[in-house]
Amino acid sequence: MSDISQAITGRPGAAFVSRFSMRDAGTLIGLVVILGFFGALVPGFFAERNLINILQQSSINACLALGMTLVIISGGIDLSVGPTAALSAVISASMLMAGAPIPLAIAAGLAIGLAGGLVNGILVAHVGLQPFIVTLGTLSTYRALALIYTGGNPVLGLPADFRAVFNGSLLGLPLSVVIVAMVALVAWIILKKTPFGEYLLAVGGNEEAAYIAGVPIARTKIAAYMISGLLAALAAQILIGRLGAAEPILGNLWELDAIAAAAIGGASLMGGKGSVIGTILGAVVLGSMRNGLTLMNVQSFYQLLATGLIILAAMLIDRVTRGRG
Amino acid sequence: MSDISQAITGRPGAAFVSRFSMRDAGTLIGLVVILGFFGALVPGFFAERNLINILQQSSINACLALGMTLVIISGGIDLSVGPTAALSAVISASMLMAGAPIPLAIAAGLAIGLAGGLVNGILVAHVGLQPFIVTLGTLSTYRALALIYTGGNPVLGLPADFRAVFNGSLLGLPLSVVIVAMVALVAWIILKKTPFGEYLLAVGGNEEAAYIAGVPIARTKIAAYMISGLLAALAAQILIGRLGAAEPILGNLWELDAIAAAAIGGASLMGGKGSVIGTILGAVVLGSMRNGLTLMNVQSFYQLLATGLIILAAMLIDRVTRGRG
Amino acid sequence: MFEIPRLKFEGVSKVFPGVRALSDVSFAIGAGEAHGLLGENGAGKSTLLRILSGVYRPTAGHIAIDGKPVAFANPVAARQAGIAMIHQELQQVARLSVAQNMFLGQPLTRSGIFVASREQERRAAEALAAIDPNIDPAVPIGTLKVAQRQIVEIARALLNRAKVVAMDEPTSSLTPAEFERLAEVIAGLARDGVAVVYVSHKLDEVFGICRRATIMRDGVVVDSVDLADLPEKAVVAMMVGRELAQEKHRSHKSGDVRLTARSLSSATKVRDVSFDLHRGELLGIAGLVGSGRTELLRLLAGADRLSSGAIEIDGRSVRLSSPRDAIAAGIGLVPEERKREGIVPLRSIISNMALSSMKVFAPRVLIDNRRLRRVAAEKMQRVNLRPFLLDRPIRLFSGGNQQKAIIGRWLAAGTRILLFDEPTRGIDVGAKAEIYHLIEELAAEGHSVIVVSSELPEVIRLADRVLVMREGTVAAELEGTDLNEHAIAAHAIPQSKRQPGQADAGRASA
Amino acid sequence: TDLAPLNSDTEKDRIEWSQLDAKFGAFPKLPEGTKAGAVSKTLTNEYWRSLGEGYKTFGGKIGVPVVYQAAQSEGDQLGQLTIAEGLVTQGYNVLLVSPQTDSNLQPIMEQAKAANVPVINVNDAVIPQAEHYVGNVQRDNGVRVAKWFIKNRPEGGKVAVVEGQAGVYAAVQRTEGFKATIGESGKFQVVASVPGNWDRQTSYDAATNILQQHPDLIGFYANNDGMALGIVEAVKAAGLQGKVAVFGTDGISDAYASIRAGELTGTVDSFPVLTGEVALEAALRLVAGQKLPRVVATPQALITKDNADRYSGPDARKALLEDAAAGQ
Ligand SMILES: Nc1ncnc2c1ncn2[C@@H]1O[C@H](COP(=O)(O)OP(=O)(O)OP(=O)(O)O)[C@@H](O)[C@H]1O
Ligand SMILES: Nc1ncnc2c1ncn2[C@@H]1O[C@H](COP(=O)(O)OP(=O)(O)OP(=O)(O)O)[C@@H](O)[C@H]1O
Ligand SMILES: [Mg+2]
Ligand SMILES: [Mg+2]
Repeated sequence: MSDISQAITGRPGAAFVSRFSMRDAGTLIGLVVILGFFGALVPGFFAERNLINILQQSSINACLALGMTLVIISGGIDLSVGPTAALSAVISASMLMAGAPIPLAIAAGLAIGLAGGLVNGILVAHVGLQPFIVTLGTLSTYRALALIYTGGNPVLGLPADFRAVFNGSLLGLPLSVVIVAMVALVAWIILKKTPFGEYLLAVGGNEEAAYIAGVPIARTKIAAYMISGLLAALAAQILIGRLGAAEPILGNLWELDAIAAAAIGGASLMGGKGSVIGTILGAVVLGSMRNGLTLMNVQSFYQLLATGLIILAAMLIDRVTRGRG
Repeated sequence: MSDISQAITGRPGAAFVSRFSMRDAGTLIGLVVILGFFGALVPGFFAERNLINILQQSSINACLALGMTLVIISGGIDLSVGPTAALSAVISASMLMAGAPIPLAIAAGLAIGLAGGLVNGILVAHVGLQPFIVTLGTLSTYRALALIYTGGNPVLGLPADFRAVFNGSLLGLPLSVVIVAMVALVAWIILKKTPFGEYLLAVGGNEEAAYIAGVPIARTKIAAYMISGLLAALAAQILIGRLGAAEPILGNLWELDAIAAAAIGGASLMGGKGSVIGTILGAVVLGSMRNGLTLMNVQSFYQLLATGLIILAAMLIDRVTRGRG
Repeated sequence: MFEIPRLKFEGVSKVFPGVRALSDVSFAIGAGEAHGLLGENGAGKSTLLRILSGVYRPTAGHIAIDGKPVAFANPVAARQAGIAMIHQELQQVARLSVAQNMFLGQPLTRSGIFVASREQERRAAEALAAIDPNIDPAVPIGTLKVAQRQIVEIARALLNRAKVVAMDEPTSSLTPAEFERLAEVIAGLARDGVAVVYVSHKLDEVFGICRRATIMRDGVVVDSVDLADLPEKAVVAMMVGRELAQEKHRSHKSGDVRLTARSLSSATKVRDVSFDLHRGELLGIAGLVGSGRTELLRLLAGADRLSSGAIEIDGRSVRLSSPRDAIAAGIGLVPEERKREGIVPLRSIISNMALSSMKVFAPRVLIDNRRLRRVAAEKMQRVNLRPFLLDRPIRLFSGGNQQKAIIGRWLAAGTRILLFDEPTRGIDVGAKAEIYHLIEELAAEGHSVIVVSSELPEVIRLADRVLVMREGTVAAELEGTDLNEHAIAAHAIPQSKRQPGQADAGRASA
Repeated sequence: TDLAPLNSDTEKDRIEWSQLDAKFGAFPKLPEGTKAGAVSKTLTNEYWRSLGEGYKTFGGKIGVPVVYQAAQSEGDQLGQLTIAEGLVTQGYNVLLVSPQTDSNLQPIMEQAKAANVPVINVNDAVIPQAEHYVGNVQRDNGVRVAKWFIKNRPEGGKVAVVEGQAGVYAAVQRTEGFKATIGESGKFQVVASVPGNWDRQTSYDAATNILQQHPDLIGFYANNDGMALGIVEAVKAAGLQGKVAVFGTDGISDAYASIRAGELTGTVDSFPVLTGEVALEAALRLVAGQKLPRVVATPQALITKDNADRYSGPDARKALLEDAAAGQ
C-alpha cells in the first residue's frame, strides 16, 4: 500500500512550494525572456534609471491589476476601473482646488472608489447580474458622471503639497512604486492569510460549496469590488499627483491592461484562481514591453502588433511551463 | 402511461413557446419599455421610416452579436471582432480598388474573417489558452495588421456596383436588415435544430461531460470562433457598402456592443446558455436607445450616462422577469 | 414516549417549480438515536436534509429542535443551531487545502485577523483520525481521491459539537473498512446524545447502524419503523411499493471475442493489462480504491491515451485517441463522477441523452426532432425515468435518474460495448435492481459489458468473470466457483501488506 | 513656475508662422549632432502622419534626424507618457509633443526641464505649463465653417454638429466656435449636437437619424473629416445630396478627393505637413538659442471646391504665404 498511502499523504510542504513555482514560474520566465530580449537589443535598457522607469510605469497598472485579481478570483470582472479612477481623480482634484485639506481630498477620492465598487458589488452579489455587464454599464455611467461633474474640462494646477505626497522617493525608489509594493504585500497577506482570502477563492472556485459552508457570498463579492474600486482610486491619486491635473477622460482602457496583467500572471477568468505575485509580474511584463518597444523606436502600428503578440506569447510560455489549466 | 405518450408526441410547440417566453420575454419587455419611453418623448419615433432606421442601425451589431452569442454559449468570448472586421474590410476594399471582381473581393473578405476566427479557435481549443486573453491578444494583432496593411489610410471610393450589393432593399426593408435577419434565422436553426447547436450548448455547459459523450470539443469551439469571425467580416462588408470606405480603425469597441447585446439577450458569460432571439432583441434595444437619444438631441455626456443606465436597466428588467440564473 | 425529541419534522412540504418534492413530512428522532432515512431516488431524502441544514426553506411546515420550532435562513444559522450536515454531493473547493475546506465558513483565527492554519490543520487531523489518519490536512483537496474527499466531508461534520448530524449517503465512495470506522464514530455520537440522520442506499449499512428508520416514497413518509422487527425485504417493499424479485445470474457469453486488450499501459497508473471481452459477456473489474480501474475504463473509452499496448475490436486493431473514436468503435462509458463527467446540467434529458448519437438523429443536417422524441421516450421508458419529463433540465433530477439518462444515452447510440464505472453509486435499491436488470438485458441482446464496482456483491451478482486489479495490473482473473468475495479481497491487497488472516481488513470490499 | 497657464487660442505672446524668417532671420546653425524626438497622439489618423511627414521633411532638409513615435491608439494616455519618457531618457535635444490630453504629458515638462531639453507642444491638447506652442487655433475651425454658412446661406436654417469624443479639447473648442458664431447671426438653429466619437459609422447613423427628423436641414459640421465623410454617405443615402452642406475638419487627402468630386462641401484644412515643418523649425531655433514667442500660430483655411487646387499640391505654401501677407 506504500504508493497509495504516499499518494494520499503527499509531501505537503513540497506541494506548496511546487504550487508557487508552478504558478508563478511561468510568468517569471516570460518576464525574463522579455527582459533578456530587450536587454540584448536596447543599449541602456538595464540602466538603473530605466529599470526604475519600468517599475514606475508599471505601478499604476499593477495597482489596478491587484484589485482586478481579487475580483477575478471571486469569479467576477471589473471593467469599470478606469472611469472609477477618473471620478475619484476629478473629485479629489476639485476639492483640492476648492482649498480642502489634502488628507480630506484624498480620503474623499478613495471613498468614491469604494462607493463605485460598492455599487458594482451590490448589483453583482445581491441583484445577481453578470459582472461583465454590470461593470460595462457602470463603465459608461461613471465616465459620464465624471464628464458631467467637470463639464468635460480637466482640473489643472493641483497644489504642490498634494503632488509631493505621491512624488517623493524612498530608498531610491519612487514613492508610487513603494506604495504599490505595499499594496501588493497587503493583497498577498489578504489572499494567503486571512479568512477573506479563503472566501474569495471559495466563492470563485465553487460558489455552491461556499454557500453551504456558510461563506458570506454576497459580502465577499462586494468586498472584492470595493477593493478594486479603492485601488482604482488610489491609482488615480498617484496619477494626478504625477500629472498635476485630473481629467474626466483619465483611465481610458485601463481595464484591459489590468485584466491582461492578471491573466498573464495566472488568474483564471473562470474564478477561483489567481496570484498576487503573478499579477505583479504580469504588470511588469507589460510595462517592460512598452518601455522596450519605445526605446527601440518601434513604429506605433508595430508596437500594437508586438503588444498583441507578446500577450499571446506570454500566455503560451505560461501555458507550456505550467501545464494545462 | 398518458404522460409518456404525451412526452412522445409532446406538445413540441407548447414546449418551445414556453421556453421562448421564459428566456426572451424579459428582453422583450425591456425593449418595449425603451420603445415606449422614446415613443412618448420623441415625436416621429414610431414613424415607419425611423423604425426601419433603428433596424438598419442595429443590424451590424446584431450580426456581430449573433456570432458572439455562439462563442459565449461555447463558454468563450471574442474580443477581436472589431479588428477582424477591419482587416476584412480593408482587404476586400483594396481588392476592389485593384479591380478584382466583386464576388472575389467579398469572398476574400469573408475568408479573412474565417481565418481570424480559426486562429482564435485554435489558440483556445488546441493550445488551451483563456478565450479572453487570446482574443485580447488578437484584438491588438489584427488591428495592427489592418493598420500596417493600409499604412493607416482609409480605402476610399468603393465601386458603386459593390455598394449596390448591400445597399438595396427588399420588401421595403434595407438589404442589410434582410441579410442579418437571414443570418439570425440560420443561427437559430443551428442552435435549435442541428447537432452543432447541441454541441455548443454541451461544450459550454459541461466540457468534461461533453468530451466523454464524444462531442468534438475542439472542432466545436473552433467552429464557433470561425462563425464569429465570419459574421464580423460580413458586418464589415455591409458597413463598407454603406459608408463607401474601408478604414483600418473600423470596428472600434464593437466587441463591447456585441457582448452587451448578447448578455442583454440572456447569454451567460459562464457558457452553456444563450438565445438567438434574445440577442437580436438585445441588439435592437441598444439600437433604439442610440436612435432615441440622438433624436432627443441629448448632449454627449448624458448620452453616455443613458447608455450605461439603460444597459443596467435592461439587465434588471430581464432579471426581474426571468428569475435568477 | 413523552420525552421531547431532539429533532422533529412537522408537516414539512417543499415545492419546486413544477415538482412537489416533499408533502407533509412528519417524524421525530430522539437524542442519541441513529435514524435511517430510506427511499428510492427522488423520494425527497436530500431535499428534506437540505431543509434541515438551512440550504432550502420549506414551503410549509417546520422543524423543531428539542421541542423549539426553528427556521433557518441559511446554512450558517443551521450550523449555529447545532446541525451538522454531510451533503450527498461533495461540497468542496478544489484549490483550498483539506483543512481550509473543513473550516470553510468558520475559520479559526489568530487575533481575529489571520487564519490559524496550523491550529486548523491540527484539529482537522484530529477529526480525520477517527476514519482515515492518512489524509494530510495541508494538501489541496482537489488532489485527493473521491473516497478521501468523502471522508473529509464526514470529518468536517464532526468538528463542531452538533446536536444533530445529518448524513446524506456518506459512504457512497467508501470501502467497507472505512464504513466500519464510520459506524464506530456514529455509535460514539449517539452515546453523546447526538441525533444522527443516516441516508444510504446500502441497506445493510442502515440495518447495521440504525435501530429505527423512516421510509419515504415520492415525497411522503410511508412509515417510521423499528428495523429490528422487519426483514430487509419488507423495507425494500415499502420503499418501492412492490416486492423485488431476487434474480440470479445468467450468462449470455458467446464464443466470439469482441474486444481484446493487449498489454495496456497508461502514463500514470495502468500497467500491462490484457484481457478478452466476448460478445454478450459481463466482465467485472474489482480492486482497491486507486487500483486503476477508472483509468483502465478511461483508456478503453478513449478518454485517456495509451502509453503502450493495443486495443482490438472484432479482431481489428483500433486507435482510440478520443471518446469520439471509441464511440465510433461502439464503446460507451458511464462515468464514475456523474456531475462532473456525465451530465450537461442546464440541458434537458433529451439533449443529454442524444448527445452521443447526433449522427443518428441528424442523418443529414437537421435533427429529426420527431424521431428524437420518439427514441428518447422509448429509451427513458425503458430505464424508467422519474418524473417522466423529458424537456426538464437534467440538473433538476435526482442522481439515480440522471444515471438512467446517461445509460439511455448509450442505448440510443447503439453502443455494443458498455463500460460502467460504479454504475449504482448513490442509486437506490429499486433503481439498482432496474439497472442490474438493464445491464443483463443488454448482455442478453449481445452487448458486451464491463462493470467496475467497489461493491463486491454487485460484481459477483452481475459478472460472468471478474478481473481483480491491484496497483494498476490484473492480479487475478476469477470465474465460476473461484468467484467469491474472499478470493477477490485476497487478490486485491498488495503483496507486501498481505499477512495471514488479514485479507479482510484491507481496503477491499468484503 | 510663474508662467500663466497657456491658452493657445488667446495667448498674446504669439507670432504668425509666416513671420519667423522676418523676425528671427534665416535658419541658424545648429550644434553638432542635434537630434529631435517627437511624439503624437496616434498614427491611425492621416492628420498625425502628415504632421510627422512635415517633421521628417524639414529635418531631412537641414540634416537633423527626427524620431517620430505615437501612442497605440487615441486615448492611450499612459502609453503616450511612457513613450515621451523614453525619449527624454534617450537624450534628444528637443521634444515635440502632441499630447492626448491637457495633462497626460505633464511629467515630461519637469523631466525635460531637468535635462535642459526644450519641449514644444504641437497642436490639439494644450499643456498649461507649456512654454512653447505651435499650432492653429482650434476654435477658429468652427468659426470658419459658421462664417461660411452665414455668408452662403443668408436665409439661415437648421444645422447640426457631429462632435468628436466627449471631453476632448479639440472637439470641445471646435464645436464651441461653431455654435457661438452661428448663434450670433440669429438666423440659424443648431437642432442637434451629438457625439460621433471620431467614428465614421457612428456619425453615419447619427446623421441618418438627424436627417430623418429634420429633412429640411441645410448643413452639418463635423469635428473631423472621417466623420464628415460618413455624414456625406448618410446624406446621399437620404437622397439629400446638394441640399445639405457637409463640412469636416483637418483636410486629409480623402476630404480633398471628396470635395473635388462634389460630395463633401468643405473642410477646414490646418495643413499638418506645413505645421510639422514650422514646428520643427521653431524647435530647432530654440535649440540654437533663439527666444521665440510662446505661441507660433500655424495657418488654416476653409477648403471648398473653388479653392481646393490652390491649397493642395506644391504651391500650397506659397498660397498660404500670400494669405498671410494679405492679412487673412
Ligand atoms: N432544486 C430543485 N429544483 C427542482 N426540483 C428539484 C430540486 N432539487 C430536487 N428536486 C426534485 O425533488 C425530488 C426529490 O429529490 P431529492 O434529491 O430530494 O431525492 P433523493 O431522495 O435524495 O434521491 P437520491 O436517492 O437520488 O439522492 C426529485 O424529483 C428531484 O428531481
Ligand atoms: N493524483 C490524482 N489527483 C487527482 N485525482 C486522481 C489522481 N489519481 C487518480 N485520481 C482520480 O481518482 C479516481 C480514482 O481512479 P483510479 O483509476 O486511480 O482508481 P479506481 O480503481 O477507479 O478507484 P475508485 O474506486 O476510486 O474509482 C479517478 O477519478 C481518478 O481520475
Ligand atoms: Mg439524495
Ligand atoms: Mg474509479
